[in-house]
Amino acid sequence: MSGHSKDLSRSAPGPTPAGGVETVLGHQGLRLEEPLLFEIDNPGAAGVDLPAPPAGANRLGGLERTAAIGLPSASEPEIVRHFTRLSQKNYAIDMGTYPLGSCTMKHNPRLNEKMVRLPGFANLHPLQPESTVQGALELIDTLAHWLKELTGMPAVAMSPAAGAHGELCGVMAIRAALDDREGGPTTRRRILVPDSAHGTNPATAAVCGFAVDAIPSDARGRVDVKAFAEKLDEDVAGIMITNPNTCGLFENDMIEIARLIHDVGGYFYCDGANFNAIVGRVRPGDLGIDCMHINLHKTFSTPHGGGGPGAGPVVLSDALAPFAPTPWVVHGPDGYGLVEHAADAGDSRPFGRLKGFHGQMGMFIRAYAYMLSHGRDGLRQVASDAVLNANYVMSELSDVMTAAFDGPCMHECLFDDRFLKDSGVTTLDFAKAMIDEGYHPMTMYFPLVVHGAMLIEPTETESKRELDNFIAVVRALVARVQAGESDAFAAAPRLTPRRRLDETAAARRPVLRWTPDIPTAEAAE
Amino acid sequence: MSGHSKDLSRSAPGPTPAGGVETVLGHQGLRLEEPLLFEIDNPGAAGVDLPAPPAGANRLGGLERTAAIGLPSASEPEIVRHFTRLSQKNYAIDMGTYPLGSCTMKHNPRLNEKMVRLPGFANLHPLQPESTVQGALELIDTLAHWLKELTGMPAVAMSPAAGAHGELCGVMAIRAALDDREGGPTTRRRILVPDSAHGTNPATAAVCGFAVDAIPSDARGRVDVKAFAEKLDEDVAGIMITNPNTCGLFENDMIEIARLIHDVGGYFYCDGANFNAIVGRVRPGDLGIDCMHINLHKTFSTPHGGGGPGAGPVVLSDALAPFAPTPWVVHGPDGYGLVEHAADAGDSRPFGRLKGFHGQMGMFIRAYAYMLSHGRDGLRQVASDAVLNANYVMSELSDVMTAAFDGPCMHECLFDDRFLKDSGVTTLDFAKAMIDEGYHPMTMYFPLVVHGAMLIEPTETESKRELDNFIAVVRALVARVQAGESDAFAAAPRLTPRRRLDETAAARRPVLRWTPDIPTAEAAE
Amino acid sequence: MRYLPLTENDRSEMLSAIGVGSVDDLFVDVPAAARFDGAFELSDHMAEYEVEAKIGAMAARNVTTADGPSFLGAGAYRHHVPAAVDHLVQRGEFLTSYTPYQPEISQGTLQALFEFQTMVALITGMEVANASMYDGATSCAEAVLMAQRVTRRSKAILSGGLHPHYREATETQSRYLDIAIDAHAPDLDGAEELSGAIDEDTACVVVQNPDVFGHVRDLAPLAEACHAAGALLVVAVTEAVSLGAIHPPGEMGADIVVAEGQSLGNAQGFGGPYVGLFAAREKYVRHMPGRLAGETVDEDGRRGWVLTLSTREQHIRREKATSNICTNSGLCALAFTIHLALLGEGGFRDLALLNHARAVELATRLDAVAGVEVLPQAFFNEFAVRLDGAAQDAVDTLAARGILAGVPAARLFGRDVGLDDILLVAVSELTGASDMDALCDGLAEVLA
Amino acid sequence: MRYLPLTENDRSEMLSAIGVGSVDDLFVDVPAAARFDGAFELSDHMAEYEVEAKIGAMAARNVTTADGPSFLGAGAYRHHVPAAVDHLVQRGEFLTSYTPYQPEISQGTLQALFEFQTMVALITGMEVANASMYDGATSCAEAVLMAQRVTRRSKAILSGGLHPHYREATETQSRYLDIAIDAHAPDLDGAEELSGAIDEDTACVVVQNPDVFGHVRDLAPLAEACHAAGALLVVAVTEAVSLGAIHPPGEMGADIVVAEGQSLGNAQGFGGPYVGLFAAREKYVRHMPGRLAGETVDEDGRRGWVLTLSTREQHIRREKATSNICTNSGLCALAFTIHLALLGEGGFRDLALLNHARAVELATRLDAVAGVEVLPQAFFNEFAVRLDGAAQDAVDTLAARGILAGVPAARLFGRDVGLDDILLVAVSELTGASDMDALCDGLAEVLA
Ligand SMILES: Cc1ncc(COP(=O)(O)O)c(C=O)c1O
Ligand SMILES: Cc1ncc(COP(=O)(O)O)c(C=O)c1O
Repeated sequence: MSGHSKDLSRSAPGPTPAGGVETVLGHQGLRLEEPLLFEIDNPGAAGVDLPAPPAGANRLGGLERTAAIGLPSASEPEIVRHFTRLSQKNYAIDMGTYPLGSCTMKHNPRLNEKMVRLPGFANLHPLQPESTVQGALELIDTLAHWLKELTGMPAVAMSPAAGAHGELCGVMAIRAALDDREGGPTTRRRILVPDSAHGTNPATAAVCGFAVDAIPSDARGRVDVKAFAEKLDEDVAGIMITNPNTCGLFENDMIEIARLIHDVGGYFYCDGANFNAIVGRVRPGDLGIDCMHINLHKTFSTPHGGGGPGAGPVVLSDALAPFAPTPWVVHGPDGYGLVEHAADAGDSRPFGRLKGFHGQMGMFIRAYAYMLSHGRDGLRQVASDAVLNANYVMSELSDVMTAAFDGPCMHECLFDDRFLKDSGVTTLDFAKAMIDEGYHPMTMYFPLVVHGAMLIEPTETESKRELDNFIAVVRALVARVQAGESDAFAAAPRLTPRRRLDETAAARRPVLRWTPDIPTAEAAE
Repeated sequence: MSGHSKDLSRSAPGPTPAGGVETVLGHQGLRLEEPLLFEIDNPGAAGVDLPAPPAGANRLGGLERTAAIGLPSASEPEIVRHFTRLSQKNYAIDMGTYPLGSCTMKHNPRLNEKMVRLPGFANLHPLQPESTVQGALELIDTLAHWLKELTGMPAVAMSPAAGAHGELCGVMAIRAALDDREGGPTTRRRILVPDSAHGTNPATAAVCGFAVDAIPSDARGRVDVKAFAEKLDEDVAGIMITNPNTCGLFENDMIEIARLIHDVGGYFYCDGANFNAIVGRVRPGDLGIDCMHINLHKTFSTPHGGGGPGAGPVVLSDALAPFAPTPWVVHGPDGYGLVEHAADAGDSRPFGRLKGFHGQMGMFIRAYAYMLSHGRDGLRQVASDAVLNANYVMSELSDVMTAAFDGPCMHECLFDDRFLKDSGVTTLDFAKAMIDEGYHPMTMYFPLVVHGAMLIEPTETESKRELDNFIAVVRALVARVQAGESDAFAAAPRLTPRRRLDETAAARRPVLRWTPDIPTAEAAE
Repeated sequence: MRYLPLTENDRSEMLSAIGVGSVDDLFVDVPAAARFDGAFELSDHMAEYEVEAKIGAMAARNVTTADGPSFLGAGAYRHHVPAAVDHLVQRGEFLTSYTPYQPEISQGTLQALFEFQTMVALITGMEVANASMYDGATSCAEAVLMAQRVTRRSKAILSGGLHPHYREATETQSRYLDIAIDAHAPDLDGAEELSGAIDEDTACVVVQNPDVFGHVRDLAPLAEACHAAGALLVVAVTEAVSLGAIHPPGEMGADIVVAEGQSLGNAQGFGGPYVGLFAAREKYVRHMPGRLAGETVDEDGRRGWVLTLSTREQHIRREKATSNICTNSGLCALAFTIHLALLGEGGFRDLALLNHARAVELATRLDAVAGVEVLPQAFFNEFAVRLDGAAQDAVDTLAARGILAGVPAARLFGRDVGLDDILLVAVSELTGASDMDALCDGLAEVLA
Repeated sequence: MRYLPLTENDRSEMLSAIGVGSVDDLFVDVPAAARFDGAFELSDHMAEYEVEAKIGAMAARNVTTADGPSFLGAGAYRHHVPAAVDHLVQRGEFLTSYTPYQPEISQGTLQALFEFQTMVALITGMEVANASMYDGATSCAEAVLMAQRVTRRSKAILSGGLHPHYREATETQSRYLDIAIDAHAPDLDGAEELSGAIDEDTACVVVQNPDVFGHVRDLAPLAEACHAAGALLVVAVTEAVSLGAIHPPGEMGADIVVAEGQSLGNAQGFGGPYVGLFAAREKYVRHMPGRLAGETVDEDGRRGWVLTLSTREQHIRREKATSNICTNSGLCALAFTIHLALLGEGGFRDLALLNHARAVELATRLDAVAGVEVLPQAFFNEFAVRLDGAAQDAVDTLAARGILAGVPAARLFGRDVGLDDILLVAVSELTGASDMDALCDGLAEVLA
């Protein structure tokens, strides 16, 4: 016979996968192996039909691409199957509880996906005449209104593409305001950042040219106000505080901190990634902050999409508003318009432009649909339920795990690894064991301020039934820890498409792309 | 703790699933268990928001529904997760080769799904004034033109909802034509149906009030023309022949059969379920048939959807065309219109109406998109590739399996179970073993004319690579049969969400719905 | 070509593996006279965007029920279908799978069907339901055939309030099966009394509730009359949402309930595909047409689902099957299930009451329009009105103004049968006050 | 509320399990002064169909590029995206998963990213690529920062052919990092000579190809000049499809290639989300910003993928990270990958050549219109034209007639900088002959 299975000889994985039995191609019932696109390449096949490009002189200036590019070729059926199979190797919110602390993995309403695909939005070019995009501009303006209302802030910059980009926007606005006040480059060189902060905070301060000065957390998991106050001087440009913070706690001293930082002439950046815990119940503007980014992909539920895209609008105080970056939407007697150039910005002194065009419109539409669906009443309920769910999980687990701090938490609850002490089981092992049980693990080893952190954020879109299941699973795992089954933990996960992967090898000799010459891991065997 | 996992106590399956390890809730990594909707019911939750129905007098005539209905309640996140998890327990064309003979499990183009959802079609009510649905009527009319062209037949009835419904349409037309010719209820009582026919053929003949007279297949897997000719007399209303037939073979004697049946005044029904093998290469009208249904959900790729819906338009000869059921589309100087009543049918004498409204419009749109995409050139290629793929599989497997008949096949190849003889492995076992290997089995035990039949229809949308993989797996399984591993076959499948299910128990004491009182299988344990 | 994976290279490799020179050699069994090499009057293959442009242009030549006020019903309704429904039914694992004959790898479809069957039984108030039929009309036809099997009697009485498509489909399917159809005249007043027509030959009486003119009636007396005579009561429902507000047929004594399920989960889509609901008393289950999903256990003792009682079906029983149906409306049934799951107990009831409240409002307003008379006293979300003029003319005039005013009864019953002045008007949760304004004002003008 | 699973009953059960009386008790840490119980100027929650109506009305207030002839480009392009792309990216397993930090249950996303990285490297002609940035403009800004890290030099030369948004984003991000930006004046003729500006402080030269006015240039001489001076050549590409027809930047000597990937797989969507491509020579990989998927093996020795070289990233390296980026454009990158996979080698080339052929046709025809002068000699699918009048006026007039004529250069560069008569005109495979007629006729009239 001439039927040679390429997959058998080349691209299929080894024949004895985890948690299964030996099969010819490595498939395990509905759990299917899938090679790389480049390994199913079939030159001459195609997933599109196009009219033949008409013959005739080209005007490429002699720079036609002639050599083979190396792209793989396959028909639509093969491509659909390839990506369907890949998708089945993922965990997702649509499959189960995704208690990844700090990430707000809440349900992504399907209506929002439908709205963003309306041809009246999907087919809009960003540089159409303003008269032809009045609906789009109105949507941005209305969303901006909601953001300002909910945060109690007077202005908002809509263009940042994600939380970190929003941080960039906010810290740049701070710097621009300082420069403006000082009539030249500011002499202030430091930004204060708590040690519990998300990595983007210090990274952002750094890319804005500031030195990062870490402030410690106190025993309650909050900013140590005394330590903070001691650091304050005329060299301080501002402070970046996450509230609720990454320990899942409300920073009770926000108002005091705001007063103190303002007293020395610095500005107050609030990381609003955790806004979900307080939306509709607390207006950050009432705390005295100067700016805050809002991850629309967290609080307002635009899907995470395996890593992005997101959107990070930044609300601004009156002090910072004049420095907001271009572009922005204006509303006048002739309808909506865009300010795209500093020259058209009137009294404003925009610090620049952060990205191409006007912002993450697709996320704006989804977030706006989400807001309309919930309304002011529903959004307040979102915060209440998010906090209730987190406290319920904490209360149901506190007798067997070790909560990092006392008192109620906000939208997420933090445990440390004291309960694993001397068990031979690490936070990592514990998390990997969750995977076999059908769960995405909690966030591990973050925040850095507690040992072996496990940060659990259920979100408000988990039902009590799902929480009870989750709790039962965690408790059963703790019981296994107590029973001394550390080997089983070390071996987890066993039931997944792949077991623990060798990250050290990956980093030591990075293979970041497929190449025809370099043998793949299997072929090398 | 108060966190009781209902799923643990009530609805979760037993703790030691197939091919996995013991877990708390029965989940196995990404393979997730899911209870019934009724078991996740949470009264008070809802997946919709609606304005409160205004108070005020109702006009329900005192027939308001007052008692609880018993529907389960849950929010959108829970419903999305429920059905996502359920979906993950299915095999599908999108996942892999689905060589189910007689079912034409070809790729379903995604464009077609997009087209059917265009608001200009999705939001059309079937009883709008004709002036407001000109595009829809044009589409039906154009699709009808394609069907007539491709089959070489002068007329087509569009309304049948599936293949079997098309058979009903065709046999009713035959009966109406006979009645018409005989000036009263026909005296003919028999319909001839080969023993290899699909079950719907005899069933249809019966629901049209005919007696079914089986004609045997000959040693070549075709209608035994001699036996057929002997049955012919004035009592015969017609014959139903599948071509290519269910053995995957072209009925070489079609033209002769047509002549013979017409000679005795009967009509020729052709089951066109297998039209995929010959589309663009053979016009069934050239064979002398009187009618043929076309499964748009096979040849023209409208998705099978886990069992339906489909569409089964029937092409008709001049002899039968006058009896076609209402409604149909007409095209006149004022545009397109519909004939919905016999009174408006002019010279036609429609035998009646087969269903509500005008037919399976959603399938028409998909089928038309499919036709346009392929064009006359592509459709011919479809047939060629379907036949090539089937012959390739047959040729690559014939040395280890036992082909039922000699010579090339059409779009599917048929094996019997001689190669399993004395191995202790049955056709069923062999098929179930395919499942563990990541494949949907071939059609088993059909057609009835060969022993332990295995009917393999790869379709044209399988690549050579996929075929080679499939062949490699089948060959490896045959090798295991030869190695005497019958126990492993008897135990298959082991890696699926459920293993072999007890069908006898299901039929003996049918549980066809959930009820709060009747304990479920697990709870009973 | 984008859906065809084989390349020329593959083809020639495969041909030589098979040992033939060309694909034509594989078609040797086709007699020369049957080979077609001529030219079809059809276009050649097209790019995806070309197909989109062509079909998009056809779609654009339609006016839709979402483009303006719309009051069409008569068996197909415009309801809001939550976005999650379409998202889920488009999952490849549901969309591109076959009938769940291999239960080990079809538990998703099977469990969903089991949930569907349960829901259908619950809303109709019946004991069991099947896994769907083509649509409401074919369900109705099959119900009559089933009643014949159950009772071994040959007469079926069809109410004059039955949707004409249901009546015609039933007449058509019964034609050659020794079933005498006694179809009653259109029952405009909802006052029809069928008990008198029942005799010892009567297999069943088929009534619709709400009927095609909108009347909601208590069927208990009729059920009693049927049962007293040994006949079955078949109840047809063309608007599944009505079951959220009206006493269910099962509790009024129905033996078989057939319904159109389109309203839940499925688009109007110019008439199809829809989903026929079919529910019955449990004792008749072995006479039912169509597929049934049932609960069982697997080899490891774990709960699972299979298709069951297949000995009723054509693929096992052939000419002795209860029906010739094979492919049904699986995916539409799934959409129905998901939509009803999203609604839940409270949402389904609220939706129904909301529909009814809108209808009450419209009826009140239309009654005040000169030349318009609302006929039913009791109705759900649709009712017949008598116009001072031809309904078809009014509909055409208003259509030209962008108002889809309803379905002229003559469209269903035919012209000149005394119903030319009758218009069927339906509302839903999507009907707003301004839509009602448009209709009332429009009719007032047209009839003035 | 439909997205909130907890019922009142659940809430009170949970509160008592926690041991508090009300949810307010869980907010004890919020100072009284910070609790807001006032009224927001916002609406209450809405039914899904109400939201749809409201947002649908906003969508309907836009004129789209599909409604008539459209020639807009300048960094965002209207291409046909095959339906399979959107189908696949909407699968919940892709849509609703997080960054693949748990590789055991993220192999789908990781393998797709590895494929994406490979494709980006192939089409740009580079050695490695990352897993995406926000968009082309931010990629460009990050490239300059990376060049500074690699070369430890502080000057960046920006070509006058660089898209102004890219220039501005780069200027903005560099502002506080001791990077001196030497931005050259708009290079209308594509004749700019930057070699002379390179000195020993120069970290990089950034050029766009095709440039914002459409000029396609051979970058090899500039690359040589850069390398001779120890500087990097950064090439920006705003139209990814051009890489199917034009000699890739990598082969002309680029050290970093940044591009906007929107054209493949992603809707125009009024400007975002898009996907920034970022490719570089392998030796610089540890200086790259953003995530990287890499190949490795699992405990059983089977091939798999992980995020790797994370010590460059903020979550590990904090203030020493190569960038502050965290969330990127994952799903847009997936859409890009699927679209390019569907195209394949042949389709990608054909698509590019088809685009080019349409542009050649339009250029020829526009050149024949009085008052219109096509500027570039060599171009891909877009080119600047000089009009006998203000481009903005022409665009506004034609917009009123349903023609989206292109992007006035002044829209990007600002008014009164000498470009008011310049219009950027783009075509694609979707531009038909009748569209070109409309533009040529329209411009002829406007300029007459
Ligand atoms: C506390 C906090 N800040 C900032 C960010 C960064 O947001 P993004 O990923 O949208 O850039 C995150 C995201 O994980 C976060 O959790
Ligand atoms: C040969 C044959 N005839 C008829 C049918 C019936 O078609 P449908 O299922 O569409 O009713 C089938 C479907 O499986 C078939 O294979």
